[in-house]
Amino acid sequence: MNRIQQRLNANKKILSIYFTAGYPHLNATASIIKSLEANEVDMIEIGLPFSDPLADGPTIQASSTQALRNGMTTQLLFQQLEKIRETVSIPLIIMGYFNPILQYGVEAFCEKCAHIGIDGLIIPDLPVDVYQEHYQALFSQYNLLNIFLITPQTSEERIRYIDSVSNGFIYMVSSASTTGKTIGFGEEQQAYFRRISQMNLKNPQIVGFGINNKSTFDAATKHAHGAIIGSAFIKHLSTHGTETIASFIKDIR
Amino acid sequence: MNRIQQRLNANKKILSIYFTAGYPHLNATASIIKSLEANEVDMIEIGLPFSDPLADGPTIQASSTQALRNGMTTQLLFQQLEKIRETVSIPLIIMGYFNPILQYGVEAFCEKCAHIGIDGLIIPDLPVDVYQEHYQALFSQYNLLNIFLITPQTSEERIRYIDSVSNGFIYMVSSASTTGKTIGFGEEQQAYFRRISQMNLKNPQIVGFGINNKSTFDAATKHAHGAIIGSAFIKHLSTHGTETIASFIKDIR
Amino acid sequence: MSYTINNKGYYGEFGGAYIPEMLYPNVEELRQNYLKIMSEKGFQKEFNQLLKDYVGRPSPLYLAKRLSEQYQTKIYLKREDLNHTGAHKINNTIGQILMAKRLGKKRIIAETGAGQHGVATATVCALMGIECIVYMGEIDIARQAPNVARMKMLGATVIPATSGSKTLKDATNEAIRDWINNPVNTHYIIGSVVGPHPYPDMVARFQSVISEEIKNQLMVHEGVEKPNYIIACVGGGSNAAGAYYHFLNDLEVKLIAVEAAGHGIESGESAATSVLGKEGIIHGSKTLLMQTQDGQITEPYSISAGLDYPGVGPMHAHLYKSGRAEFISITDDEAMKSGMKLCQLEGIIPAIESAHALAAFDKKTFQSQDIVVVSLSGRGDKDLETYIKYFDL
Amino acid sequence: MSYTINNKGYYGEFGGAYIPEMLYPNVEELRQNYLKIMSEKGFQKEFNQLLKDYVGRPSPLYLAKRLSEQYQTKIYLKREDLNHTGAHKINNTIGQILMAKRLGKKRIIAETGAGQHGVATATVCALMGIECIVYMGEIDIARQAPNVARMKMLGATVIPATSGSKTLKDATNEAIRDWINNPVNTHYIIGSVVGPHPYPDMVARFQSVISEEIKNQLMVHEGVEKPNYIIACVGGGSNAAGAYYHFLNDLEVKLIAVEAAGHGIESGESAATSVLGKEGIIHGSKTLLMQTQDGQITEPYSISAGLDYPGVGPMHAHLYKSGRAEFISITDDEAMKSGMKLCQLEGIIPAIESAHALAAFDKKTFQSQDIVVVSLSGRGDKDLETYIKYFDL
Ligand SMILES: Cc1ncc(COP(=O)(O)O)c(C=O)c1O
Ligand SMILES: Cc1ncc(COP(=O)(O)O)c(C=O)c1O
Repeated sequence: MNRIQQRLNANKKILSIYFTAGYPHLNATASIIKSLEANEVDMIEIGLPFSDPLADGPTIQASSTQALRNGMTTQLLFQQLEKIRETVSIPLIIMGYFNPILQYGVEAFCEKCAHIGIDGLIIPDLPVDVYQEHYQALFSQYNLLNIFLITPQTSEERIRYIDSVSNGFIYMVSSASTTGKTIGFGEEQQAYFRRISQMNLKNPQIVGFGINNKSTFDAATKHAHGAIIGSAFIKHLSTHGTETIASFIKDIR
Repeated sequence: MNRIQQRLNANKKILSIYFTAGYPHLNATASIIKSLEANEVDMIEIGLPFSDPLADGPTIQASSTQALRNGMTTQLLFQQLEKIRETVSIPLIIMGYFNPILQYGVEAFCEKCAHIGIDGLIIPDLPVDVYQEHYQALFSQYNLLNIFLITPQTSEERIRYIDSVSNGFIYMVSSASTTGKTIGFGEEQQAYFRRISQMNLKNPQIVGFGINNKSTFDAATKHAHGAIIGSAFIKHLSTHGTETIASFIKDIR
Repeated sequence: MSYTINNKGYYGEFGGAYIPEMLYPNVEELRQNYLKIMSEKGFQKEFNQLLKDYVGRPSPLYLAKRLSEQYQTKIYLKREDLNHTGAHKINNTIGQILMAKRLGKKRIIAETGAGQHGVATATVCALMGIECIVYMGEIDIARQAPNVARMKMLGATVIPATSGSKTLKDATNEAIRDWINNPVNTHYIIGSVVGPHPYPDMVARFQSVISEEIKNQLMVHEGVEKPNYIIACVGGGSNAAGAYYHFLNDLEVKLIAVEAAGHGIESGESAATSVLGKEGIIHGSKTLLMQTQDGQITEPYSISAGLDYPGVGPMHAHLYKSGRAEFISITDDEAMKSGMKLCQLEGIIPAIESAHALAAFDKKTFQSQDIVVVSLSGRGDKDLETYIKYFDL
Repeated sequence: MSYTINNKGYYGEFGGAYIPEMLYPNVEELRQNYLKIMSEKGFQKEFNQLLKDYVGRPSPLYLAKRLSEQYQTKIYLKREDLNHTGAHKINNTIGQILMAKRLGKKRIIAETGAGQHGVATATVCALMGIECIVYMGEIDIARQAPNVARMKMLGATVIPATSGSKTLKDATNEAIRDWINNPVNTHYIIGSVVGPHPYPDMVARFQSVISEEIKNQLMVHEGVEKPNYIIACVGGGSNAAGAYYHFLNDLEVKLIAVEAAGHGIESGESAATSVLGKEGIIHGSKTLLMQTQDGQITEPYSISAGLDYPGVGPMHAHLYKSGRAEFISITDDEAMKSGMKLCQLEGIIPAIESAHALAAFDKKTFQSQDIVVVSLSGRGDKDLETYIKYFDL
């Protein structure tokens, strides 16, 4: 069983943290991962930076631009992660836009991920049908989960379709927005989370976008299995560097 | 008999001088006239300055603009000339564009000219046929000659028509140009003057445009009855003022 | 009463050819030939083909729905703004360049104020491979730099007019002086229905394609041939002449001419010739013009360079004097506001000249069933700087 | 082989909709409806009426005699430069605004580089009274000030894109982000045959009026329906797609696509995607794009802002890969020279984009009996500053 699935079975609200590889420093990747594991984060999304991250808001965009300026490349990220499994066992997901993966070669990319011990991928601009037709077999071959997103606008029919294609969790985007927007987790959001929760999907749902502190984390996970913090963490790194990761995480739970 | 006709009958090459009223000083009019008569000029054209003198080159344009700036008006010119016949007997012609005359009232203008003792008018933008139809009677009533222009491009037929309407002299423009251009008085010009001279017109011809010294005056008057100096005189006034008019005229004959 | 030219070259008491004798052969050659040449089959074919394939005619007659709603009447815009080079001016320059070719001329001169007519002239000269000299006031050269560059790109020589007030009036004087100095090989392409006969009539005829199209297009849109009103701005008056032409003698069609009031009729900075002008002679034509009591031509003012002319064509003087057309004056501010309104209601940035015509709707009320055609004489691209400054964009 | 889109939204291997799930409902709504809406009688009537009365279509097909002489072949210019707002872009925005209205959208967003598409979008939004937001790179805002003012006059809000290289690519990203944030009431009017399916096909269909007219007009001029060659510049590829459209499957008509080589293919400052690009994903579409080995999209360069895009539409990727179209690269210098040549031979100042297409005549020899149609995609008014600087006018 894949580490992600194992962790999801643990019956605990999942805290997943996203960071951009190469940010704030080119070689921070491994130390951030270790520090997150040490602080009992449940899952990590390692962002492979892209020049044109069109689903991301300003914070993650800026971190991507900086990471690329710092010299981050796909190859380098893989080198940095080469030995990561010697020291951490936390589920690791690579989140990246499709083009850099395509240029690396999708099969080569999957192979490398498997070799390193990556557990899953989030490729926001890889459409479900293209995945299903061309890459699903490949992903299973390398025991990589592919995580899909749903939003408040996703139709029930499509959610069921995505659920059928998914085999880890569903990334439930909290509202129609790019990353990093401050959004409420009020009644509207709860109704949405409840609605999804009541669909009895085979995959658990983890909420992403807009979670930035304990209260939003709690609100987001009331009806969902966990939540992902991205921009808020990047912001923390940009102001405090990597030293105070512990306190950032402790403030969440 | 009109003073102009008398002077033309004198069987001598006519030297006519043009100057712009109000230039170089607002009140120079009478003194310039007197000085020209004293220096044995045969005829004077007093330019009534106009804002848009489209047949004139830069020199006369500039003198007109300056004269207007100095405050010259039709009314003022008439005031300045009011008593001129008390001191001079030289033929006086007013040269002006049609619009200021029209605004003064053509009949009033003619009456005033007659009253002062002006002998003729040159109105370059008053067409011959309009003159003939509307103003010829008026001009004779006030014993004013109206002087028309011909150019090298004027057809023989039209020259004869103009000759028939004229009763003083014909202003023979030396070449197709605005005033003040330096042009040759070579074979081409002479052929033109000869051609006109051989037409045996009832009116004598006086050459204008491009005469600026003794040699051009002599060349221009070889086949014609006289010549008019305008821009060259204005230039003299602009550099030497009114003091040295005598030497300017002496240089010509 | 007739509103077209008589055989002596006059509209009522206005018109004629008050030119120095030096220009007589040129103007006379043109007078004797223009109607004959224009009526030649070959001329008409070439003219119409170029209007269609090169200029882009017919220009649409566009029912401006949102503007119509706003003013509770039916407003059609005659879209001369869509012509090649951006205004009605090209209709005339195409005609005149073909005329010049048939007269055997090898050199073209023109005057320009804002540069629209200069560009239209440089354009047809490039098209025909004929030398082109454009006179432009020194001050206008400075303030209309893009059009100067356009003319240069089109291969024309732009000569600054440094006399007088160094604007359009003086550029016209300079062009006339050039013509005097080059009487044989040169044709002078005048840019409006001004100048000595036969220019006003010739230019009006070349521009008359505007009203010819309006007739046909109204038939398609409305099933009638004539509008209730035609509104056009008047600088020299060529777009108005073109838009009125085929309706001149049909008194059912009411004509509205819009002049530039600049900072206001009383301000001393204005170009509202019909109100402020008197009869006189300008650029070879007897017409209405702004002048001192002494007959010196005064400097006009308008925010719109194309309306910044101290006279109007003799046709318009006659239309005014006879009461055939109603004359309205529009200030800078009123015009700018109307220009902006057209942008925001119809997505069309008008030339500031044309914006004056549009401002008539704020001065005059029309019936809801009235069909009102506005001559949208040009586009506002050339005026962007002015709009930007005025509205602080 | 087919050169039109297949039912999965691909041209050969190119196309598709590589979009985040957040965009899926929007894009899917459009995909399901666009063909149905476009085929409605009411839609077609409104579309065609606006193209005619508002845009000024048909745009002329003009036989450029002096240019033809120069190059010893028969050159026709398809005069998209005469369209309202000055380029072919408006054909598409008119279509899309009608589409948006039928989809019940209340808010329009668009990206723009040089500002032509932004102006065309702001224009149709003003026409329809719909809110309009245009994203434009901060750098482009600074260097294309007149078009920014134009958009503002038309009532649009221009939002600077401050991410990445702050140019077109980033403006597009920002527009997509806006759409993600406003998934229900907003329609995104893309400006070229790029983006996720169905955009490339929809835009191509709206632009296909160009080739439809070429067919009819050639019949009138030449008695044949098809030219030997069609030449068009390619930024995203919409004017080319429109000019090729009805000839795509007729192999007798040879297609030439002209890309911007900037300072030269080898210079590192270029936008010649077919030569320098590789297959990849940009703005939701699988196509050719300029990128690093690592798959990061690189900044293109061209003197022409409209060609300054690191990708091409998927149709063009397919036309290139399949050999259906010949691709030519033209440097800044070559384009500027050709632009100037058109000015001086034909009196037409072309957009610098279109000047690239014209430069093909210096790269390739045609037979004297060949009929070569060039898509003159826009006029050069927007480029005057660049021309002035380049030629030191
Ligand atoms: C767009 C436009 N409209 C109107 C005019 C005024 O000229 P006219 O009165 O001859 O139509 C001009 C002159 O430049 C112009 O450019
Ligand atoms: C005049 C003109 N031509 C061509 C283009 C390039 O776009 P496309 O390749 O979509 O026709 C542009 C884009 O702004 C343009 O303004």
